[in-house]
Amino acid sequence: MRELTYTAAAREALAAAMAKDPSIFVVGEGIGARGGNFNTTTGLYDLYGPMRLRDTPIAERGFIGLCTGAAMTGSRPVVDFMFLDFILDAMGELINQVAKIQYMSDGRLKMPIVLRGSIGVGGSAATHHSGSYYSIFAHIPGFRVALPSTPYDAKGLFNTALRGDDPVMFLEHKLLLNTKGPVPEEDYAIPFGQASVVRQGGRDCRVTVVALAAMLRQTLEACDWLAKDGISVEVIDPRTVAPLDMDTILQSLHCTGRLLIVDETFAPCGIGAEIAAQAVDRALDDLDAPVKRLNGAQTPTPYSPPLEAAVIPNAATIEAAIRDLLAE
Amino acid sequence: MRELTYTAAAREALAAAMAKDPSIFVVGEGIGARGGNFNTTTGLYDLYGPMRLRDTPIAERGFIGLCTGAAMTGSRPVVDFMFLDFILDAMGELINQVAKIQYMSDGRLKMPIVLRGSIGVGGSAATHHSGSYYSIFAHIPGFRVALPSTPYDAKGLFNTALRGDDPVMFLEHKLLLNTKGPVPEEDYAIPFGQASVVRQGGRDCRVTVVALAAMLRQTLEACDWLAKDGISVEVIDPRTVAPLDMDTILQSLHCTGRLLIVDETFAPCGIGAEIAAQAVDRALDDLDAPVKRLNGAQTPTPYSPPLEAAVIPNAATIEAAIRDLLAE
Amino acid sequence: MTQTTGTLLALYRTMLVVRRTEEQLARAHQVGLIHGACHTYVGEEAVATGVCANLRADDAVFSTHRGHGHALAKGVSPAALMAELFGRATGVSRGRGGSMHLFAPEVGLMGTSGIVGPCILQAAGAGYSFKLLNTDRVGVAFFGDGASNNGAFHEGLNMASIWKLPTIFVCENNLYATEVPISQSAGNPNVAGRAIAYGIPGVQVDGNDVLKVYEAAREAVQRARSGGGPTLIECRTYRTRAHSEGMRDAGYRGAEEVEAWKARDPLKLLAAQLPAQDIAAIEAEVKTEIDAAYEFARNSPYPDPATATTHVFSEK
Amino acid sequence: MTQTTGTLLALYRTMLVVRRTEEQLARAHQVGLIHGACHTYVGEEAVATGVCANLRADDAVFSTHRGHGHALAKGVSPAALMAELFGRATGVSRGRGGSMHLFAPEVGLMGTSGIVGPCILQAAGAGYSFKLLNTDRVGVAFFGDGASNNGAFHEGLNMASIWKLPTIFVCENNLYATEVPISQSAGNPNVAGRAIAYGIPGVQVDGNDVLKVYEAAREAVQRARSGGGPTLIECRTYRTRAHSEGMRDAGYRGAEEVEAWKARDPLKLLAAQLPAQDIAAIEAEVKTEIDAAYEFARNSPYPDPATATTHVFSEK
Ligand SMILES: Cc1ncc(C[n+]2csc(CCOP(=O)(O)OP(=O)(O)O)c2C)c(N)n1
Ligand SMILES: Cc1ncc(C[n+]2csc(CCOP(=O)(O)OP(=O)(O)O)c2C)c(N)n1
Ligand SMILES: [Mg+2]
Ligand SMILES: [Mg+2]
Repeated sequence: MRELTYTAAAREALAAAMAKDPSIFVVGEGIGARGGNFNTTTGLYDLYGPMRLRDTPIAERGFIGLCTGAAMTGSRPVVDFMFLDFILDAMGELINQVAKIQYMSDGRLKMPIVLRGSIGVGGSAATHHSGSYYSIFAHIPGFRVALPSTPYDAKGLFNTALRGDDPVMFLEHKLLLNTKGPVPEEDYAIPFGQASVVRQGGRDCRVTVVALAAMLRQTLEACDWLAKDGISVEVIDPRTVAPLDMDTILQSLHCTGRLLIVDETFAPCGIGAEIAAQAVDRALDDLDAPVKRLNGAQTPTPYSPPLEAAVIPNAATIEAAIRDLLAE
Repeated sequence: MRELTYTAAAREALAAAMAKDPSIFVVGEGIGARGGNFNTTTGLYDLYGPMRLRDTPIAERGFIGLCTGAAMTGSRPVVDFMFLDFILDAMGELINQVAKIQYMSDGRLKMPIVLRGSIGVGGSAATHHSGSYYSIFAHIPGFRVALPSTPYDAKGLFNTALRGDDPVMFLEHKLLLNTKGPVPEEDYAIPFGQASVVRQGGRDCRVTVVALAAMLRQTLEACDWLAKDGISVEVIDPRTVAPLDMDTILQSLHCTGRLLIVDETFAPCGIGAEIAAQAVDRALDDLDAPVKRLNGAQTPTPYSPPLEAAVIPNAATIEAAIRDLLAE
Repeated sequence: MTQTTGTLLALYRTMLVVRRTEEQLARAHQVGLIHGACHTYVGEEAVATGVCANLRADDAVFSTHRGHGHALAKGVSPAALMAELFGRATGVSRGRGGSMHLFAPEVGLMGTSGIVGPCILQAAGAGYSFKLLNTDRVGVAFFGDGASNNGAFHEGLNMASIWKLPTIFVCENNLYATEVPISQSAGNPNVAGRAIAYGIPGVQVDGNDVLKVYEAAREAVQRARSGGGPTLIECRTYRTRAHSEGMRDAGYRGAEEVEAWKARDPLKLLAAQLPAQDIAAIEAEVKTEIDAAYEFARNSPYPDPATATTHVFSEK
Repeated sequence: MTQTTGTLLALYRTMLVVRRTEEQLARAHQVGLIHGACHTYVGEEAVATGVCANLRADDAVFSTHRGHGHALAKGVSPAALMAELFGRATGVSRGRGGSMHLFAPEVGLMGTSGIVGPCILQAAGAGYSFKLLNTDRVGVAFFGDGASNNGAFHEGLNMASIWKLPTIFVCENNLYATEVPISQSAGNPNVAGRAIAYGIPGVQVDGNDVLKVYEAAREAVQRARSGGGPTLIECRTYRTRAHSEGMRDAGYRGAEEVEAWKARDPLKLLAAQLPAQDIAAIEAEVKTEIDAAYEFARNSPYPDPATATTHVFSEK
């Protein structure tokens, strides 16, 4: 099958949607003629011009508030925010308005807004360009939160985001943007709330690992190493954290009896805590060992490479965590 | 002992601190001559004037950003934000700046800022005046998060907040503000990270309930009902969710074998998930039953009394949850 | 431009509906029929009335915590408004919102908000939609003087300017934000004058003179519909009741000041230009309507708690 | 007011230190010594230099993503700056920050930020502190034209105005925010003119003429120290390198425009007024300093990973 980068896969979905639906427009800094800081909109400005590819002032709260009003009045805005850190300035609009309008209007208004951009630690981007606040959005009622980890998922999940009527946080880990993978040319959509079993553990598998975003690749690498020692691991990528497909995780846990969640973001009140809490609520009898979480350190993100590397999990620490869990 | 309201208890701490330390100032809307929407500063303006009790424009991001700079340069700001919902507009300042300055400056700058105001569902305040986002602040490294549930705790925790050099979210549930309780006249401070065992379960107790903020009173009421049937419950109030005193909870769980967390806020990625996750990680062998969470509904807060009542736990639903857990 | 008596009577009627509805709400608040906050618009009726008289049902209004007047002037019925504040299923927001969360998209009332600021941005967004979709509809934001010091004002007006959005920004300058006078909260309390900072037209009008408001809004709406971009209208007005029902209304402003503004009551000012018997007829009509609305609201059922979590997302 | 030659030479020296440091940084970036982003200040040196020459070590500067010049002009050494961008333990932020997170409170560089906007508010906050604590210190914010469209500008300038804070707001208008020209992002691209909207003095100066900047800043600092409140200074200037090292620098602006600004290079403009042998001596001195700084930075150790989580809170 044809290979595309992660960014190109999402862009294909966007381009097709914009061709079909004239009510879609994109806002962001440098997403017009420049084609986006991450090439998210390359080529589209020439086709659709400034009304549909709108370079904005540096006013994150402003343009997200503007898009809220646009979504209430017949348009379908896509906010291309570059780094998630920037739109913390718009949290009031997001939590108080975007997430609540459908409910407060008793379903008479829709809120078809997609917010997309990069997250994650990597490349010495330092503390203002490394945030991944997906657990916060998963906490708040009213958001869909997608975390594609492959080009295939990027296209399929972006299609779903663009077709729904709900606010979607579409979060693209910066270390994945240029990764390549097979992407069908035809149109397809991956429903939200369907985890993917990325690596089947097989009959004698004794551990399930849930890994998110860039941690998936690290986890798969660790699994390759473990496989050499005959250790098999079942790996699950939830793909969306709101809704969260807990059933798929619990099915796997039922077979393996052990669960590790690998998440580069902060542990307290994070998605790993949620998965662990649901596991102990719904599957206590399946647990042959404590549920373990492997998270990034509870600290702002430092710049210097050795410091940066020290604050996130990697294949080696994941391998160790899996071995430790198997030893419990 | 003398009884004070919750608000008066915190005000006593503030007044004493301001008398001692001229670098403390308070900002907020109506906290000057008016004395605060919730009487948080009554009487202080007459003593200290506008430089230390500063009425602000409606610019939450602005005045929190201003206080950030003030805290970096020798002052000790107290932000009196009225309703937590309002300062979502300042999340960028809070998460990107306030929480990170000490770390980024390698400890050369301090960040002695106290953010205080009301949270919680109640009184038909509706969706823009009912938010309790403490789990979000507990997720982010760099914040202390206090949730006093009694006048005694309000004074003691506020004293600690005012004396430290860290950013503190001091969150006062609106249904508690006018409740009364014993408050010593002398000066005392309650360290952060020390849970309080509010109700001892005794030898034969088979369930631990962790309850936060206004849910504590509801839980105690439920316990009174259960006591009539000879059912004893151990009740723990963490008092701060960052740091979280998990040891006290686990000690209790070790004796009782059952754990329920009652939290009126949203379940996914909430503090209840964190407590459950730590329990299953550190105390799996102590668990005689699944860890249960009782949370508010996953929805924006409605206005009408019957709707509002339907979205938060109360003594009756807590009682039922405890009985269900005991039957597991 | 002089208006016909018919127009004047229609304006008067709208103002009276707002006034009488809110007087009824104030009484209802005293007897505990209203559950949460209740910010009345008494004294400011000319603003919503004069602006909305220039709007169509498909124009979009975004409002603030003090939104009863905007809702009524845009076409919400007094019955649906009262029922909302009483927390009933028949309320304009089905009892979900109360005083500060009024939604009636069917008449172009796109929402009021308990948070100061967002309406400015959302109205710009409606303008963006209407331009993108090639319609001649307009977006309107109503907001207070207090909101004009908020970052949303800066960002919203600037975006509307650079993209020439069909949006009208109506600042209801009632001189106070709760108890804080604008002279203490704004380095330059001349709100209309700040339009220059965004390169858009700004006008200041007597917000108690409904005809002045009507004229300014007419011009702004015409400009917006014809592609001329946004306008900032500052209406100088005054709320003659407390910030919110049940709050004190002393200490921060003098009785003299309040009385002087009451003497310039917008209804009185307009009534003076109209035949007394017409006024009386309208008064009687409106009384009947408000009485019926009150009965309707009071007798409406509360919403079913089973619906408390519906419509968080679009599919249910 | 005319300055002594000594003053002029000192200004020239500071500008040259900034220039040569950043040229070295640009080369270092090309060979991979810099790990993250690197926004140079080349072409804009007169602004930081002219402003900071009026400041004391105990005055507080808050800056932005393009902060090397502010750090150096405020007293950070080229060695500590370079080491920071190379991610070393000897860096001004101990390797925690890189180009966009420079902290040197000991010389009054209170922080630069990867987020556009906050510095404006924090400088107002420093002003608040200094006033509260009865000192004559001042707070200074440096920020770009792009930041002037952000809500932080509106809220920060307004608060500084109403509370007469000793704060100086320095807008470095280099005509672009990344690739977006200010004419497209601002309804009124005259930033200094917007001071009226806040009731404070606003001046526009040639940001490539260090003496003009120096003079404007001197006046503003005097006003601030003596209780006269804030000032907005707009410095018209230009960055002659790409927005950030490694980024393209074509398409959005013409070579002619860049050349015209290079012809007005702030160092050239000042050098023309100074004795050639003095310039040569400074050039030699600075070269030595920068070479040594580079060696120092390159040979400094990386921070110990065990320190990666210290100082999140005050007690450790
Ligand atoms: C962001 C935010 N901050 C604070 C409040 C609390 N509050 C409600 S109304 C009000 C005053 C509003 O003043 P203004 O904008 O002038 O409107 P007015 O009440 O005078 O109509 C304040 C501070 C709020 N609702 N939202
Ligand atoms: C809140 C925020 N939004 C977006 C960015 C991305 N960004 C970094 S620099 C920049 C342009 C800044 O322009 P200006 O303020 O004029 O400063 P200049 O780079 O021209 O010095 C942008 C958009 C950011 N850092 N912060
Ligand atoms: Mg007002
Ligand atoms: Mg610029």
